[in-house]
Formats: sequence, C-alpha cells, structure tokens
Amino acid sequence: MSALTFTLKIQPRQRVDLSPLTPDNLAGKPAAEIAAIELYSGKQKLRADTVFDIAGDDASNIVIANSCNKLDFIGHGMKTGRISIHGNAGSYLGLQMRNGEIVLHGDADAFAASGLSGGLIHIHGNVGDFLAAAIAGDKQGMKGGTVIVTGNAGERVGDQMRRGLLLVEGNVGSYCASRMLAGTIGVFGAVGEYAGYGMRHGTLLLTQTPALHATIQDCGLHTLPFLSLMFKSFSNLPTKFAKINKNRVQRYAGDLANDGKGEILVLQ
Amino acid sequence: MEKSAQPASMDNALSGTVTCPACGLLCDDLVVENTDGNIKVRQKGCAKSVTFFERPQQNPSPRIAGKTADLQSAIKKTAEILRNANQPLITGLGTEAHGMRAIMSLADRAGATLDHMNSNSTIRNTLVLQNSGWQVCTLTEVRNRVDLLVIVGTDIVSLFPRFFERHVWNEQSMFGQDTAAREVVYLGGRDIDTTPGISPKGVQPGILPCDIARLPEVVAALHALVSGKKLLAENIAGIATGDLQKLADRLLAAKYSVIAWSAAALDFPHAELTVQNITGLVVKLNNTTRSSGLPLGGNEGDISANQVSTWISGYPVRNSFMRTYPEYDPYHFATARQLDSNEADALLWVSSFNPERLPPSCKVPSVVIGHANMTLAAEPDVFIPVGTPGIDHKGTMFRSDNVVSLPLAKLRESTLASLSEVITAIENALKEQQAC
Amino acid sequence: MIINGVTIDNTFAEAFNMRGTRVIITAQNHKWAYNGANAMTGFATSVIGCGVEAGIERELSPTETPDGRPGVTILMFAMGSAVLMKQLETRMGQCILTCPTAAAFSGIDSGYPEITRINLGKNLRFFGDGFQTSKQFGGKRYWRVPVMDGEFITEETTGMVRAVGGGNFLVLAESQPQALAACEAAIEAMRKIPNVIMPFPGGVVRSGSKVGSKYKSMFASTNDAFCPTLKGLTRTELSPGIESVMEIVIDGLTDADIRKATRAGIAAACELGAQNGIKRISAGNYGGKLGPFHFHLREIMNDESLGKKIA
Amino acid sequence: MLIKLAGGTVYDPAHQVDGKVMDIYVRDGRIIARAHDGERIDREYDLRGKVVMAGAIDMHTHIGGGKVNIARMMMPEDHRGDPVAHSAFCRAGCGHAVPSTLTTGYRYAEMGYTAGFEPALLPTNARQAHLEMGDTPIIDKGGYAMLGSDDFFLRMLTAKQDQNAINDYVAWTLHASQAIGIKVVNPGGISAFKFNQRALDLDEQNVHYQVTPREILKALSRAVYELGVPHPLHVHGNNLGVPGNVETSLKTMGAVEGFPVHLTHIQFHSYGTEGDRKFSSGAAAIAEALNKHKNVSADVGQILFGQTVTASGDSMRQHANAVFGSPRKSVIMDIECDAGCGVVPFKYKDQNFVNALQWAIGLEIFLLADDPWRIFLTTDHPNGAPFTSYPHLIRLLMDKSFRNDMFAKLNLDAQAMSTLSSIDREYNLYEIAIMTRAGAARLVGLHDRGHLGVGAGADITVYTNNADREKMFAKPDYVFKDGELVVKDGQVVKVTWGHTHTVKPEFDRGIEKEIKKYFDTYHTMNMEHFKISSEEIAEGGRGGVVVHECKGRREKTA
Repeated sequence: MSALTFTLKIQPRQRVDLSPLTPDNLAGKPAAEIAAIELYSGKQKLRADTVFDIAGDDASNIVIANSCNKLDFIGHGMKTGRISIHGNAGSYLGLQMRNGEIVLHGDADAFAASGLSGGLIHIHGNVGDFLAAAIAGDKQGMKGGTVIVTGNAGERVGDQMRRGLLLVEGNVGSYCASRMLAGTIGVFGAVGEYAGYGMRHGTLLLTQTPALHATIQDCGLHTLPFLSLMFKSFSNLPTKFAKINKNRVQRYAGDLANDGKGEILVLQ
Repeated sequence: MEKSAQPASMDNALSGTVTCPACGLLCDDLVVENTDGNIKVRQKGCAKSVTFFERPQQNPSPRIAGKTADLQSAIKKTAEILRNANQPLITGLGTEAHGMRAIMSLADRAGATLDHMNSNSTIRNTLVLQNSGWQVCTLTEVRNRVDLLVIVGTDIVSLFPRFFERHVWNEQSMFGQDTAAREVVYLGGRDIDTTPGISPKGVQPGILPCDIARLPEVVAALHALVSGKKLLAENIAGIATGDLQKLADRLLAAKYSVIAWSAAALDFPHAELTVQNITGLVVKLNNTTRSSGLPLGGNEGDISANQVSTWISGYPVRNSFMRTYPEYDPYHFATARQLDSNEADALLWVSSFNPERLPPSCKVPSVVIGHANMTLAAEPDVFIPVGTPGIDHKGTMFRSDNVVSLPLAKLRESTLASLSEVITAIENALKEQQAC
Repeated sequence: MIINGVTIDNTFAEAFNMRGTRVIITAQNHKWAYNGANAMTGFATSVIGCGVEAGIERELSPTETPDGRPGVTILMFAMGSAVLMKQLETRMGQCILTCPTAAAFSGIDSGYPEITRINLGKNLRFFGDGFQTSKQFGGKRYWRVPVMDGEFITEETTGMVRAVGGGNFLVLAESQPQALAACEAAIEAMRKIPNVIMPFPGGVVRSGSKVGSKYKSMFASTNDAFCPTLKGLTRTELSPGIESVMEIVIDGLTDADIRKATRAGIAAACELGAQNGIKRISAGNYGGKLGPFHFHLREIMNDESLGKKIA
Repeated sequence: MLIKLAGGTVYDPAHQVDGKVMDIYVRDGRIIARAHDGERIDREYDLRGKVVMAGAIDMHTHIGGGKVNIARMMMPEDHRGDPVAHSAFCRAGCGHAVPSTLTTGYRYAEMGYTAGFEPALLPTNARQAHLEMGDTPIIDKGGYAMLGSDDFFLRMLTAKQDQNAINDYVAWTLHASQAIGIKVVNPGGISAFKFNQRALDLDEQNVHYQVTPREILKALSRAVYELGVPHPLHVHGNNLGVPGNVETSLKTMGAVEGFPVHLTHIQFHSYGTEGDRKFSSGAAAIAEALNKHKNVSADVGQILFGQTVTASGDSMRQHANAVFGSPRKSVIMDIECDAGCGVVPFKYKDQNFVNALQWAIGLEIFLLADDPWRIFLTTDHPNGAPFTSYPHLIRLLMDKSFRNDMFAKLNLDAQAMSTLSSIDREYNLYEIAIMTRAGAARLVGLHDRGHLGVGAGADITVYTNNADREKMFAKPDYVFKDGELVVKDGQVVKVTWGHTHTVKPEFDRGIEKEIKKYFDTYHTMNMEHFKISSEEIAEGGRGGVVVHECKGRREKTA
C-alpha cells in the first residue's frame, strides 16, 4: 500500500473544491471511480484525473502534491486518516474536520480550521485571515482539536472559537480571539490591535504585551497553577510551545463590553 | 381604489408625491416639474435629490468595444460573454426590486456570482444580523418616539440630507412629545457637521469626538458602562470615561432612545464587530427600558438588492449560482477579491441610479449596464445605457429601514429600456445560445 | 494453622459490595496536601454514622501528580453511588476548596471494567459566582475557581468503581498493649498496599459490633462474644488468657486488593508472635449470608501469590 | 383544452363526496359537469385506484413579508444544509426552515398544495409581502392584514369612535394592502411593548391608549363581520407561549361576544401551569370550548422536532422568547407605529420536556376537536415546523400506532403529563380533505377553490393510496393548477403563477381624507404610496388579483 497521491497538473484559474477527496470518502473506491470524481471549479465540474495525476492506493494516507492556493476545502468534514499537502492550500482547510490529521507544508488561505471539532491540523507555513473562525451565520468557530501554525496568521484568529487548542508560533493580525467563547489560543510572536475584542471566555496566551483596548482590564501578576497542567498537555506536541514551563503571568480579563470573562495571559 | 397608486407619466406637470431614490430615506413628498424631459425639483429638494433628478436627459446608444451598436447586438454580445465565462461576476447592482428580480434570474442561468457596489458597507450590518441579530426600528418610530438620539461615527446628513428635518425635528408626534426637546448626541468622528443636530430651540447636541478608527474601543466602553461595569481607564480614545458614563446613564434613563449608525461611515476593518457592540448595547438597554438601533443605508438600491436576493436565493448578495444552487460567501465573493484573484473571468456592472458609480478597473471581458449619463474611464466590451428608475420608468425600492418599500414613478417619456427589460433580454439570448 | 505461635482461626471475613473512588489532592507541599486530605477523610470511619469510609491511600511525589506538585491520594467508599457522590461533593467543598493551595484531581481513569464518572469539582465551580472558568487538557475538563489565595483548580469528575468494603481481621492478644502493638505493626505493613484503606482511627477499631440489640432503636450493638470482660456472662468466642481484641477493617477497590492487605496485615501481626502475647487471628462474619465476599484467613495466608513468603 | 380525470376515488367534502369513484372534467382551467356531446377530450388521465382531492390550501403560513425575509437573511447556516439546484423547470433556491420564495412554491405544489395564505401582512410592509408572494410560483396566495397595534386604530378606540368608522378603516386597510382578511396579533400588545410594557393580558390596559385587548378584539371581530368579509377575524392571542395562557384563550373565545373568530396556532395558547414544572396541557379545555363555541375556529400550529425559526409580528413575546433561541440570535423590530416583528431561530427537541409536551398538546387538540370544519392543519410555518413536514403530521393524525410509537420516544416527564396515548381517534381521508381543502377554502372565503364542483378552479391533487400516509401525501402522482399539470410524480413539470386572493368590501370613502391628514402629519410615507395597486401585484406576467365577494353584507349598526 502506498499513499494515495494527487499531484496537481493544471494551474486552475478558479478555486477547486476538493471536499470529495477525504480518506473517508475515498476508502474502498477503485482507482477508476476516484479518477472520475467531479470537482467544482467555477461553473465547471472537472474530473479529478484532469486536475491531478493520481497514484497510490492507500486512501487513509492521502498526499496532495504540487498543491496551490486555489485548492479549497481540503479535508472537509474528514473523520479519519491523514492528508499531507505539499505546496499551498486554498481556503477552508479542514473545514468542520472531526478527526484525523492534516499536515500542510506550505501556506493556507482564509478560514483554515473553521468548525474543526477534533484531530490535528499542522501548518508548516503561514495562514490567512479567520483562522479557526466561524463562517457566516455560524455561532462557533473551532470547536475542538488542535491546530499548530509554525508561521504567521492573519486577522481574526479564533473568532468565536469554542474549544480546542490553537498555537501560532509566529505573529498574528488584529482582532485576535475576537468574540472567543472558550478554548486556548497561544501566540508566540506579536499580536495586532484589538486582541480579545468581544471575548467572552477562553484564554489567549501571549509572550509579549499587546496594545489592549479599554474593556480588557488588568488583573495583575499571578502564578497560576493551571498553567502547569496546560504546559504538561503541550509536552508531546510538535511545537515550541512544548518547551514553556513558566506559569507566572500578567493577567488581563474581559471583554467587559460583552460581560466577558476571557483572559489574556502574558508570560513573564 | 382600483386605480394605480403610482402616478402615471407626468410630462410637463407638477407632482407632490414623487419618491426620491437618491438616498435610502426615500422621501416621497417631492414636488418636481418635467419640462420636455428635463426634471426640476420644485419643493422638498435636497442636494442629493437635485443632483439625481436634474441631470440632463441623455439618450446614448449601446456600444460594443466602443462602437455604437444596436441594443439587440449588445444584448447578444453580453450573453456570449456570460456564456464563455467560467465564473462571471455581476456586480454594482445599482437597481431597484424589479431590476434585481431580473438579475437574479439571469444570475441563476449564467452561473454568476453577485455583489453590490455598497457591499463593503452593508456587509458590516449583514454579518451582525446573521450572527446575533439585533433590535431596531423604522423611520416612523424614530419620528414619533425618539427622546435621545445617539449617532455613532457620522453626521448622517451627508449621506441622508433630510434625516433631521423629517425624522427628528418634525413638528408633531403621535404621542404628544415636544420634539424640540429631543436630545441628540454625536459619538465619534472628527470635524463632522453637527449643526443639523441643534434643536429648533437652539439646544446644542452633545458631541463626543474621537477618530473613527477608535470607535471599536469607544463603543465597547459604552456597552460596558451601560452593562454596569466599571472601567479603569479614565480616558478612552480622547473621551473622558466620565462623559461616556453620563451618556450611558442618559441611555438607561431615556424612554425610547435610538442609536443610529451608517455602516458606510464605519469604514475600518472588521467594523461589524463594532456594529455588534452597538446592537449589543441596544439589547442590553431593552432589559429595562426601550431602545432601538437604526442602521442607515439603502443608497444605490443596496437594501433592495439584498432583499430580493434573499427571498429568491436565501442569501443576500455575495452569493453565487456557479454551482447551480445558491452559495453564500461574504469573504470570497467580494468584488475586489474576485477581480484581484483573477477568479472572475467576466464582469457585468450595473448602476442605473448613479452615473458616477463606475465599475472597478479589470482585465476581464466586461459589460456595463448603466445610467445614460455615465462617462466611463475605460471602455468596456459592452455598454448598454438604461433608464433611471424613478425618472424614466417605474420601480419599487426598499427604504433604509428594510421594511418600507415605495413605488418609484415614471416622470418622463424615455426611449431607454429599463434594466429589467435589458436583463431579461440577455437571459433569453443566453437561453438560446445555451440551447445551441 | 499456626504462624509464629499465633493461631489462625479457620474462619473468614465477610465483605460487601461498595462503591469506591479515588481523589488526588495536591498542594504547595506535602504538609498542605495532608492538611486537606486529613480533613476530607476525617469522620469517615464507618458508613453507619459517617455516610462514607475514607482514608489516605498513599503519598505522591511531584512527578506522580497531574500538576507536578506534592500530593496524596484518598480513597472513599460508600454503600451506594448516590451517597458517595453526595459525600464526595460535600467533603470537597468543605475540606479541599477551603484548604490553602490545595487542588483535586481524578484518581481513577482506567484499569477497571466499569468506571462511572462522578462529579468532583463540577458543582463546586458555582462557588465562583460566574467568575469560574473551565479548561480542557488531554480530554479532561478542569475548573478554575477564583479564591482568596489565587485559584482553586479541580478536575470536573473522577472515576467511581464497584469496590469491596468490610474486609477485616481480629487480633486476639493477652493484653491491651500487646493487641495494639500488633495492630500498629499490621497497619504499617498494610499502608504499603495500594488500593486499600483502613478507615478507623489509626486503622484500628476496638468496638466490633454484632447485628441487633436488646434496645429497639439500635440495629447493632457491641459484639459481646469478643468482649473480654464478658467472658463469664455470654457465649464467648474468646479462649482463656485473651484480655484484649482489636479489629482492622479494610476497604479496597477489588477483593484481590483486600486479600493482599489482609495477608500483609496478618503476617505483620504474627511477626510479633506468641512471644509478644499475640494468641489468635480471627475474623468477623455473618455466617456467610450477608456479604458476597468471603476472605478465608487460612486460604489467604497459604496463598503465596498474594505477598511475600511468610516465615 | 379539455381534460378528463377518469375513474379516481374522489374526496370532495364540500359536496359530501366521500370516496366515490367518478370522472372529473376540466375545460380551460375550470371544472365542468361533463364534455359536450362529441367534444374531443384532449387528454385523459386514468386515475383508477387513485385518490383525488382538490388542491390543498394552507390557511396560515408565513411565506412572505419582512419577518420571513429577515429569517431567511439571518440563517445562512440553515440554508447551507438544503441547497436546491435549478432544474429543467425550476430555478435554484434553498429549502428547510425558511425556504426561498421560488422553492416555497415548488415544494408546496409538489405536496399537492395549491394555495397558501400569509397571515401577518403588515399593511406598511404589504408591498414587500406581495413582492415575495409574487415570486412564489404555482400556488395561489393571499394575506391577512395586521391591525390592532396600529396607532390610527388605537386612537379610534381611545376616542370611542363608532363602529362604522372602525369598519371603514378596516375596509380601507383591506383595499390598501390587497388582503383577504384581518389579523390581530397580541391585540394592543405590540404597541404596549413600545411603551415598555412587557406583558398584556386580555383585560389589561395599554398604558398609552387606555385600551384593552378585549376591546380591540370586540371592535375588530365585529368590523370584519359587519363588512361581510368571509374570513373571520384571525386572532393570535395575548400571552403566546406563556404557561397558563389557556385561561386567556378561553376568555378570548368569549370576548368576541358571538362574532366569528379564528384563533390561530392555538397550540401555542393552550398551556396550563400544573405539575412540578408548572407547565401542562390545556388541550382538553381548549378542545371542549372549541366544540362548544360554534363561532370559533382554530388552526393548531403543531410543533415538530428539529431546527426551525419562529417569525412573528408579536415583538413583545418574541422579545421575551429570544433568550430561548437556538442558535442564539434574534431580530426584534418596532415598525412604523403600526406593528412589530420578532424572529427567533428555534430548535425543538423531543427530549426537552416543554417541547415534547408542546408536541403532544398540538396533537391532543387535533384529536379532541370534534368538527374538522373548524380545526385546521398547520404548523404555523415556519414557527412550529416547516410546511414540508405536513405529510408527517398527516400520518400522526391518521395512524394511531405510528403516533404512539413517536410518543413513546419523548421526554418521559412529558409523556407522564399527556393523555395523548389514550386517544384512539384516527382521522380519515374525508376529514383530512375537510381540514386541508373544503374547510380551509370556506374559512378563507374562496368560493371556487377547495372543492371539485362545477365551476371550481381546477386545482386538483391525485395521490396513490398508501397505508403509509406520510409517503402518500408527500408525493402526489399529479397536481393540476387551474387545469394545468404542474406536478407529476412529486416533481414540478411546469411552473405557473397563481392568483392573489383579496376582498374589497364596500365602505365610506370619506375616511380617506382623515387618513391622508394623519399620514401627512405623522408618517414618513405618503398615503398614496401605502396602497398597493393591482398592477404591482401582476407585474411581469404574474398572476393577477382575484376579488372575492363579501357576501351578505350586514347592515351597519348605529
């Protein structure tokens, strides 16, 4: 058995919807059937084998090679298996993913990990705006699972995030953790303005003090024992967050505008 | 009763019930005069309505690649462009309800994506509606109930000139209120014209200025204070926290406050979060007293386009029919993103009210269906002039408040086709081409 | 059977189904972990009057605890799940929530055929008056409740299992000091056995009871057959020369745990031997009619799989 | 065009036809007695063994107008789950809780429905409602104009104006808004909410107007009756959803003093306060009162489990209910000193005590109400459930064992509070035909719909008889609209535009002067623009306005 590999062979002008190409969907399908799967791109439906060279047979281990930022909805709703992507990914990477693993060796576009409820998304690169945020109409962004981004992330990281762990090793844009409901976001780098805007619950863990708006208020310097538990839970994750072992933090809480009890913890 | 409620053609006549679509207020008390096809606003005019109605009547021909063409050829060419595109974008959408009905049908057949020229503004409200909802009222409620009007980040009048005249300083109100005693507070913005907020008795409005880009913080602070929180900061974006506290106290004491904003004026990134804080504080006020939000919009038919789009597809614009069923993606279907990414491969721009709203520059095949007086910087592949709703033909338009819709009248004879006629013809041409 | 001159009676201890749970208490140091744990397991000798039987099981080093601080484990047993849950919640609230620096964690997550999650800090969170907040790590939910010394951390639930209570043996000796010395030796050995507690004061109970009483309001009363001062008045179980009897009661998570503890305890008592006045080891039962678990003393002492070889 | 529907088993309660095998002839969209001698039959359908009924009529369904479109706009997450692609005959849209207009028309037709009536047409928003209904294909439609919290009317009551003036204003409103009936929602309560009142009981005064709901109900029910409007006053009572409101509903039946009245979505108004949770079924009392008061009819507003959205003019109650919304979002509006609206998404759960009991209460009312001519099958679409669940609801009514199986899955505490499983009644096809056809047409005042007699519009639905009534009613073999075959095998095969049904009772036009003055003084729109023209409704080749006779117009009383 070798990894089921889709090597992109065209340069699509319109975004291509890859949601049918998940381990769950492809399990047990003969090659001819996979080749004939239709993928939306603009008004057209393209056969999978006109978009990709397809090789390999292990649908539980999918590789997307030569990938580009027009390939959307990779791993949409996936429940099992693994997808590795070499090159960039489009938007909605791992949308509503329930379990399994996505590893991206490249950058992702907007709304990565939106609605994620389990599993791991590991992005070796940068991501666009609305990482782990809710899509229009939804009340919850990421709902569980783990996301690790080695690079930078855009604006509105974790908007309405409900649960789970989101770790960004680089910098993030403005409105990080906006309307956050719960869960944990960690950012190693710098954070843009209006962090925690509308935050209701949850933890935003930082290493640098950002500019904070007036309804996020200082609660002082503390040694918080729960951080030991948290860092212990990071210890086997492939991220530099695993090496943190401090639990002394400046604690800011809010957003008071929304009766919020979220916290921004800045490691000392 | 059976006769039409819409005034018929009014050549060389005065009318006292003309609806003005030049802004979302849709004032329908204008007196206009038609002299050989040129309209003069005789009474109840404002800068916007005068500009709108008094443009000289023009009757340009359709053009294909800059050359005069007959309407049929222009329609056929447009259909070809749509047919050959894999992701056509129909945007601008400066039209009223009937024009939008036709566009929805064409978009379905053409697999098009839809956006409106004002969507960058309207989306700030739509996203709030879709996330938390809100508590708002309509213009007649404002006119008869408001006792404290808080205006966030705008003077209102530059976009909606007659707002104070018709809705705040009206002489009589249903419930015997002394309208001149109404309080007005401007929150945020710098150097805005607050004189319309001076009461007939000469009482100055409250003014709490700040940079527009700092409104997210100021509005959040007001929301927190209305919720009974104590803030550590003494000064928020240049406004003393004590002054904000006083405003919060007045809101809590008011019997029917109205908090107005114009999404167009909240022109900073992620402004929907600020709008959500405004509506959130209105909801909070309604725990004990009455208060309503007042989102002001409706210019260039944006509310009309969204209403029609929603009842036909389920979604406001930034929706798409490319997959044969409607999809909605307010992020990716934005005109700028569609063009910048080169994903849209044909552009159809519609602006039937306003010749000054021009299409974005683009490198893809483009069609402009526009106001007769439009002067285009770059010549599109096809230009089709259409009549102006409310002047050249009838129409139906939704007001700022999203509830009231008014008939637009035909005020003069015109040889120009209406947008819906042109769009329907394009759809029929496309249907024929698809059948081949 | 005679070990080191001590007669092991041919009898058995009769034990009952109980529900048991374990809680890990950590604190800034062992002193405060014990302060919390002692309070929580206080007044918990017998279900008859205390609702639960509880005790400290063992001490944990920082590497053994979830939060990397010194700790101890508590075992708690009751006749039914409802009373166990109620008692756990009450004792957590009064003894751990209140104890400076203390935190509480689940002590049973796996290893038993049937584990029921019961509330540990789930309802204590409401003490936070809305300021409480929860975090999930590794699939477990923890509550953070703001308190005056900082934050009280507690896991939301712990595991409850079917357990066994009422394992016991009796030490019959020539004098009261000798009986007590044997029991102390037994307890010291038994405390090294995991998954059991000896809930009575110091692990030892002197007031063995029988079912029934001459008084209508009492459903149990002193076990006169083992009371040395009543030898002449009642149908005594005591041989001449026995002046004092003490009992060690054992609750454990499984019957195997109780067997191991029983063997370790009896062996330690017997090590003192007849030369120190230890005459007999016996056990309490109800004729085998009431409890499903029968711990036959001689069988346990012969079973070398249960512990080290006895000299 | 002459078509013959041959040999079907016909249920036509308007003519007491109960399962009779007969032929039906249709010429040019109307039912005729028989073909002329020698006349050529253009098309004959062999309906032997099939069940034939008139097209069904939904007499209370929120299919158009501001609140419905707000509901659509605020629920993209719901639409995503039910995208509707275009087909050879139909345009694209979306379904589920609040379907797009086109899809609404298609799906109603595909279930054999040929008419639906929007029950909350705000006169100030009537143009939008008609625009939306104008984009709802195939089915006929109409609306009930909402009065009762509008300032003009409340002023009239405060001023104790005589009934004649009120009648004129009501008639003027029917004309202006192109409606077929009058609806009152939380009488006076929507207005009271704007004055910060949070509840209004039947005999409690609106603080501003000093007027009670009872007075409003009396004036409006009498006006509707005296104008000869066939559809009785359509009442959404006070205290919707409030435990204990069964008392309000019982009092409301008496408050109209014998004038005809229709109590809508009565299920939401049939709650007692017994039991540990202070929430219980008032169904038995409601059904008993309904059986007794012959001037009263009701539709049920059945709830069914799943995601939906509640959209109502009752801003007062919707504001109070907003905290129960799921997903948690809501729109509450004060509208033009005339009305209000509230939109709150809601997910009914069978394991929720209150929801489960609501389900049972609705069915209890259906089964305990004796006269199928006075009780109507609705879910108050989309408030109780989307209209697409009607086949399921019909099965619940017709199949006791199915009903009991469903009941047995409910929240146990709710089961303990309901007598539903002890009710043996099963509706038969004739009774279903009454509720959904003949009775509905009679109630709304449609003289030529809802029956299969000579002269009727040929709106006809043909089903394959099936013991599984849900399957049967979900997918008719044929649906004819005005004699045209629009649905075959449950799929739209032709898209037509239905009519808009209205009434235009006579009245004293003199009142318009007063109304104009009022508009000019207080309103933000011209009175002339408030009125909807018939041309607007028929715009773009859509179905035109049909005016139904206001029969036997009663003499005005002094």
